[in-house]
Amino acid sequence: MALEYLEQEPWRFLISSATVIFLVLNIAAVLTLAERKVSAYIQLRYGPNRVGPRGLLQPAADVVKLFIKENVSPGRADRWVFLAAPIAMFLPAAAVWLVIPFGPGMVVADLNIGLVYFFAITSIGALGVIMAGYGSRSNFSLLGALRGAGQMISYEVPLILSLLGVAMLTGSLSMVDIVEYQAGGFWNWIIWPQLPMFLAFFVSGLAEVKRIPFDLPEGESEIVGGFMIEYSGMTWALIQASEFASMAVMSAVASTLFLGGWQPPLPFLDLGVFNWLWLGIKTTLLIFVFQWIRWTLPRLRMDQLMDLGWKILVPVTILWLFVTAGAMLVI
Amino acid sequence: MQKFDEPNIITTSTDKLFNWARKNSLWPLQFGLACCAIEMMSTGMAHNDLERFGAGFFAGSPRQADVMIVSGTVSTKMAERMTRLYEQMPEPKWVIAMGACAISGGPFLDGYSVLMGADRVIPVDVYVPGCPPRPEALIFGIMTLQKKIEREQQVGYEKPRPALVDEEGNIREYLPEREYRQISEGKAHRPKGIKRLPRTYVFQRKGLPPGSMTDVGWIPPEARERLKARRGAGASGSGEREEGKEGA
Amino acid sequence: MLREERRAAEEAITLIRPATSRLVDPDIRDEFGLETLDMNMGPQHPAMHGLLRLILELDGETIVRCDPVMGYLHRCQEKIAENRTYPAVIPLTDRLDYFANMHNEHGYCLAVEDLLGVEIPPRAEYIRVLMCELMRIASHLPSIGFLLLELGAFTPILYAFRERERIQNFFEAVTGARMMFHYIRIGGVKADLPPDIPEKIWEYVEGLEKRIKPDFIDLIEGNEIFIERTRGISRLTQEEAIELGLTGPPLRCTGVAFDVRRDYPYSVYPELDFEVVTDTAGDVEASYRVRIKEVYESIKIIRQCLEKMPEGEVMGDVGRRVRPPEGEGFGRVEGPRGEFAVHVVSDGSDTPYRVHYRDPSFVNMQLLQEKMPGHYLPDIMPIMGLVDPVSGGWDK
Amino acid sequence: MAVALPEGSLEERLERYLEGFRSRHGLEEARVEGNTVVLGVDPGSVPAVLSTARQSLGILHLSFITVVDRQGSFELTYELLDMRGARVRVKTVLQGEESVIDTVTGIYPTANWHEREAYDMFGVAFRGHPDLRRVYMWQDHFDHHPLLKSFEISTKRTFEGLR
Repeated sequence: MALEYLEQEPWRFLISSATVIFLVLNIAAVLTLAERKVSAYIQLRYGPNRVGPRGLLQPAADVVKLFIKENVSPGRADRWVFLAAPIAMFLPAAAVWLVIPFGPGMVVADLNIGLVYFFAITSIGALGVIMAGYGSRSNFSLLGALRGAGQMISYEVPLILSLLGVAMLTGSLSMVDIVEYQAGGFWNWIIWPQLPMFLAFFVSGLAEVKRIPFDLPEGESEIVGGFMIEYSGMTWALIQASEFASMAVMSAVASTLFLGGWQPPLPFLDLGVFNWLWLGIKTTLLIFVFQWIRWTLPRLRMDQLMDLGWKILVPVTILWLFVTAGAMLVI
Repeated sequence: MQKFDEPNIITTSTDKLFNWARKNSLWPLQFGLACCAIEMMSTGMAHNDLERFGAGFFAGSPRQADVMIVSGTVSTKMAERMTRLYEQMPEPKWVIAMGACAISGGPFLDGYSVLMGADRVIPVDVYVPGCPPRPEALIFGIMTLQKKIEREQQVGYEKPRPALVDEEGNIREYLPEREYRQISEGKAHRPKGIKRLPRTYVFQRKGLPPGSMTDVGWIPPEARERLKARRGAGASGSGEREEGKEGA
Repeated sequence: MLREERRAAEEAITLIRPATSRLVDPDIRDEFGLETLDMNMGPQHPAMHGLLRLILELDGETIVRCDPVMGYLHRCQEKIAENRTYPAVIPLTDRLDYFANMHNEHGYCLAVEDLLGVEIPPRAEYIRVLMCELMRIASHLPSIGFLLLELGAFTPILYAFRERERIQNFFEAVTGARMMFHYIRIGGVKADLPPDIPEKIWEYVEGLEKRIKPDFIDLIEGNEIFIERTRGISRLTQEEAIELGLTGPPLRCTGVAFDVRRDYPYSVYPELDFEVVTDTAGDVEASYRVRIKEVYESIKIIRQCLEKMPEGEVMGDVGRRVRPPEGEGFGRVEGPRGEFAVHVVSDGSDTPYRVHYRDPSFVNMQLLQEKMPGHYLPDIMPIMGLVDPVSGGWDK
Repeated sequence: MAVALPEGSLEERLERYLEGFRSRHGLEEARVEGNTVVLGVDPGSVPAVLSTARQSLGILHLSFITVVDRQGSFELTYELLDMRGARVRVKTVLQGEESVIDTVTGIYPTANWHEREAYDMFGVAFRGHPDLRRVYMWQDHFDHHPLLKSFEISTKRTFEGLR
C-alpha cells in the first residue's frame, strides 16, 4: 500500500516535517490576527472586522501585501548578514516543533535528548538577533542587538535550570517520555510538584521570545523596533512570523513539559487520535496569557531585567532543584 | 520572462489580489506633526478604531509603513526630514495630507518657516481638509485612498501621478532630488545680498564644543575642500564662520 | 545691521559648559580606546511628544549628554500675530499648545483685556473657568496615558482617550469644534452654554470621579513595573526645579506650591475652593501623582462653577473692532503644563505691535538637558512624561 | 532642601522690593503698579539688578524675557515673579547698532533658552551666554532674525477696507 510506503523513513520524516513547517507558518499568521483581536477586546475596541467575515482574512491581506512590498536593504548594510538574519531567526522557531509530541506516536522525531535539543535550538535565535542588529548598521538596531544578546543569553540560564527539575522527576530527556510520565489525569501533571519552576520557565520564556515586559530588543517606544528597524516587506514579515512562532513554541513546550502535553486532564476525556486537541487547547491558553500580559504591563529596563534574571530566577530555580532532589531521596 | 504590454487575464487577476491586499493592509507611519496628530491618534483610539480597516498598526519605522499621514504644519526645517522619511518608505507608498496646514499651509501660510503644503516636496494622494479634520474625515480619507488603490493596474494604464507643485504653481513630476530648499521659502520677503548654501549637508562633529553638534550646514574642512575643488571658487560665507568657531 | 561685526562678537563669546563625560573615567576611556556612541533621536520618533530631536551621547546605555534640538514645528506664531488684528490672533493661540487650547485663548484674552481695561460679565468668567478645567482633565489624563504608552503599556492611553473623547463632545456642543475652539473672545465668550449641557457635565464628572480609581489608579499604581520604572527617575530638588524655571506639575512634584491660579489669581479663581496639589519626591512617579490629584481638584472646581454660575450676559461691551490704546498688557494663566503667560505690546493700531508667549513646555524642557545625563536610555521616556511637552507649545 | 519663598503681605513685599532696588541701585524710574514693581534700568546694570532681586530680595522665578523691536533700539522686558503674588518688571532699552547685552544665565539659569530665543528671533547677542545657538531656525540656511520689523512677511491683515 502507498500509505505503508509513506510510513517508511525518510518519507515519513519529510512529510511530517513539511506538515509542521506549514503549521508553524499558519500559526504565525493566525496569531497576528489573534493578537490584534485580543488587544482590541482588552482596549474596548473591535479590532479588524472589515476584511472578510469578522476580519478573518486580515492576516491574508497582510501577508500578501508584505510579500509584494519592496524589500529595502540599506546601502550601508552588510547585505548577506542582513538578509540571512530573518532566516536564522525563523528556523529555530520552526525546528523545535520537530520534537514536540502531538499525540500518541505523533512526533516527527522522538529524540532521546529532546530537552537538550530544545535548549540548543532556542539559543540559536539569539544569533539571528545579533546578525540583524549588526547587519543593519544603524545605531538603533545595534543597541537592540546588544540588548537582545544580553537578554537572551542571560535568560537561557534560568530557562535551562527550570527544566532540570522535570528531567530529574521523569528521569528522561525525551519529550515523549515526559508526556507519558504525566498520564492519568491532571493531578499527575508536573506543574504541581514543580510550580515555582513552571513560573520561572514561563517568565524566562517570555524573555526568550522577547515579549512585553521583556521586549527590550524591540523597545517600540525607545529604539523603534530595535534590531528590526531597517527591515521591510517579506524579511520583516519573517521576523514577525518567527516571533509569533517562537511564542507558540514556548507555549507548546510549557504545556508539554508541565501541563501534560496531549494527555487529557481527566482519563475519560481520552480522544484517541484526536488527543492533539488537548495540546492545542493548552497551548492556546498559554498564548492568551502571553498576549494578556503584553497588553497590560509596561516594559522593564535593562538593569532591572538582569536583576530579575540573575538575582531572583536563578536562585529560586536552584533552590527548588535542591528541594526536588531532597524530596526524591526521601520518598 | 514574458513582458506584458496590455492587460490580460494574468495581470488583471493578480491586480485584483494585490490591490485587495494593499488596500486592506494600509499601515500608516507613526508620524505626528502637529495638532492634527492628536486627531490622528483619536482616530486610532477606541472610539473611532482605525484598526477595523486593517490600518491600525502605526509603524514606528518608515521601512514598515505604507501610507504617510502628514498630520500638521510642515516647517521648512521639517520638510527635509519629511522628504527623507518619504524616501525611506518602501514602494508602493501613499501620502495623505491631513488638515489645512498640510494641504496649503493653512493659517500659517504667511509664516517665514512654513512650507505651503506638503505637496511641494512629496507627492500627495489624498487631501483631507479641516483644521483639524475630524476622525471621521480621516477615516473617509483612508477609504478614499482604498478606492484609489483598487483602480491601480500593473500594465496598460498610466498611473495618475500625484501632483507636485513648484513655486510658480506649475505641476510637475516628483523628483527625488531634495528640492525643498528652493521651493519651500514661502512668500517671505528676504533682504538681498545673502548667500545660501546650494545644498544641505549634515555631518556630525566629534569631540568639539557641544554647541556645534547641531549645526545642520556644517561641513568638515576636508569635505569642503573637495566640494570647493568640484564647484570651483565659491565657498559660502557661513563656512568661514564655522572654521572660526571650531578653532575657539 | 552690522552682521559681520555681530558675528565677531558672537565668536568672542566663549563656550562655557560642564565637561560632557561625567560617567566615563577618562583614563579608562583612553586606555581601552572606548568611544561614546552618538545617537540621534527624532524628530520622527514615537516617544518625542511631537517633533523633538535629541542628540544623545551614549556610553553603553547610559546617557552622557543630551542636546534637544527644536524648531521642527516653528510656525511663526509671534510674527503672524503681528500681522493680524487682535481678535484674529485668538484662533492662532489655539494652535500653540494643542492640549491646552482653552488656556491659551484665556491667557491671550486676559492680556488684551488688560490693555483695554474692559469688564467681563461674571457668567462669562465662570464659563471660561469651567471650560479651562475640563480642558485640564482632557490634557492630564492623556499625558498620563502617554507616559504609560512610552513605558510600553498600550492600554491606559485608550482609557484616557475615551475620557478625552467624551470631554471633546462637550466642547463640540458648547463651542462647535473638537479641538480648535475660538470660544473665549476678548470681553467674554462666544456663546452661552446650551441649556442641557451643565447637567450633562455634572453627570459626567460624577461618573469620571468614580472611574478614575479603577481605570487609572488601580491599573497604574498597582503595577510593580511602573513603580520600578518611575520611582527615583529624574529626582529634582526644589532648588533645581526653581533654578530651571519649571512650573506646573514638574515644579509642584518637588513640593513648591506655586500655582498661578492661587498666587496670581485671575478670573473667578479667588472665589473657588481648591487645593494646590504638591508632592515631595520630585520624581516621575510624583509628577504622575500630582497630575492624577489635579484631576480630582479640577472636578471639584467644575462642580463649584456649575453651582455658582450666575445668569446674565456672556459678552462684555467690546466691539468687533478692537483697537487698544498704546501700552502693554499681560495675561498669565495656569495651563496643564505650567505657567502660560502672554505679553502684548500695542502701538495703538489694529494689530498688536508685539506678542510674546511664554509657554511652559518650552521652559520646562530645559530639564532634559540637565537631568538626562546619568540616566539610562529607556529613562528618556519617563522623563519626557514628567515634562510632558507639546511641540506646538515649545516651537510656537 | 526646602526653598524659602518670600513672607509677608503683598503690600509689604512690594514696598520692600521697591526700597531694596532703590537703595542699591538708585533707580529713578521705579514705581509700583498694582502688584508689579516696574523698574527702568540701563542695559549695563541689568545683571546687577537681577542679582539683587534673586540674592537679596529672594525673587526666585524668571518668567520670561520679551524683546520688542522699536526700529533702531530694542526694548527688553524681564518679568520676575516672587511666586506669592508680586511681580517685578525690569525694562531696559538697547540703543545703537551693536545690540549686545550681558547674559543673566549666571543668576537665573532658566534664562538660558529665553536668551537663545531672543537671539534667534532678534539677533540680540548675550555676552557670556554658555550656549548661544539659534533655537528655532536653521543655523545656517536662514540668515535672518525674523521678528525684526525689517523682516516682512507677505500679508498684513487689518480692519482697513472692512466695514
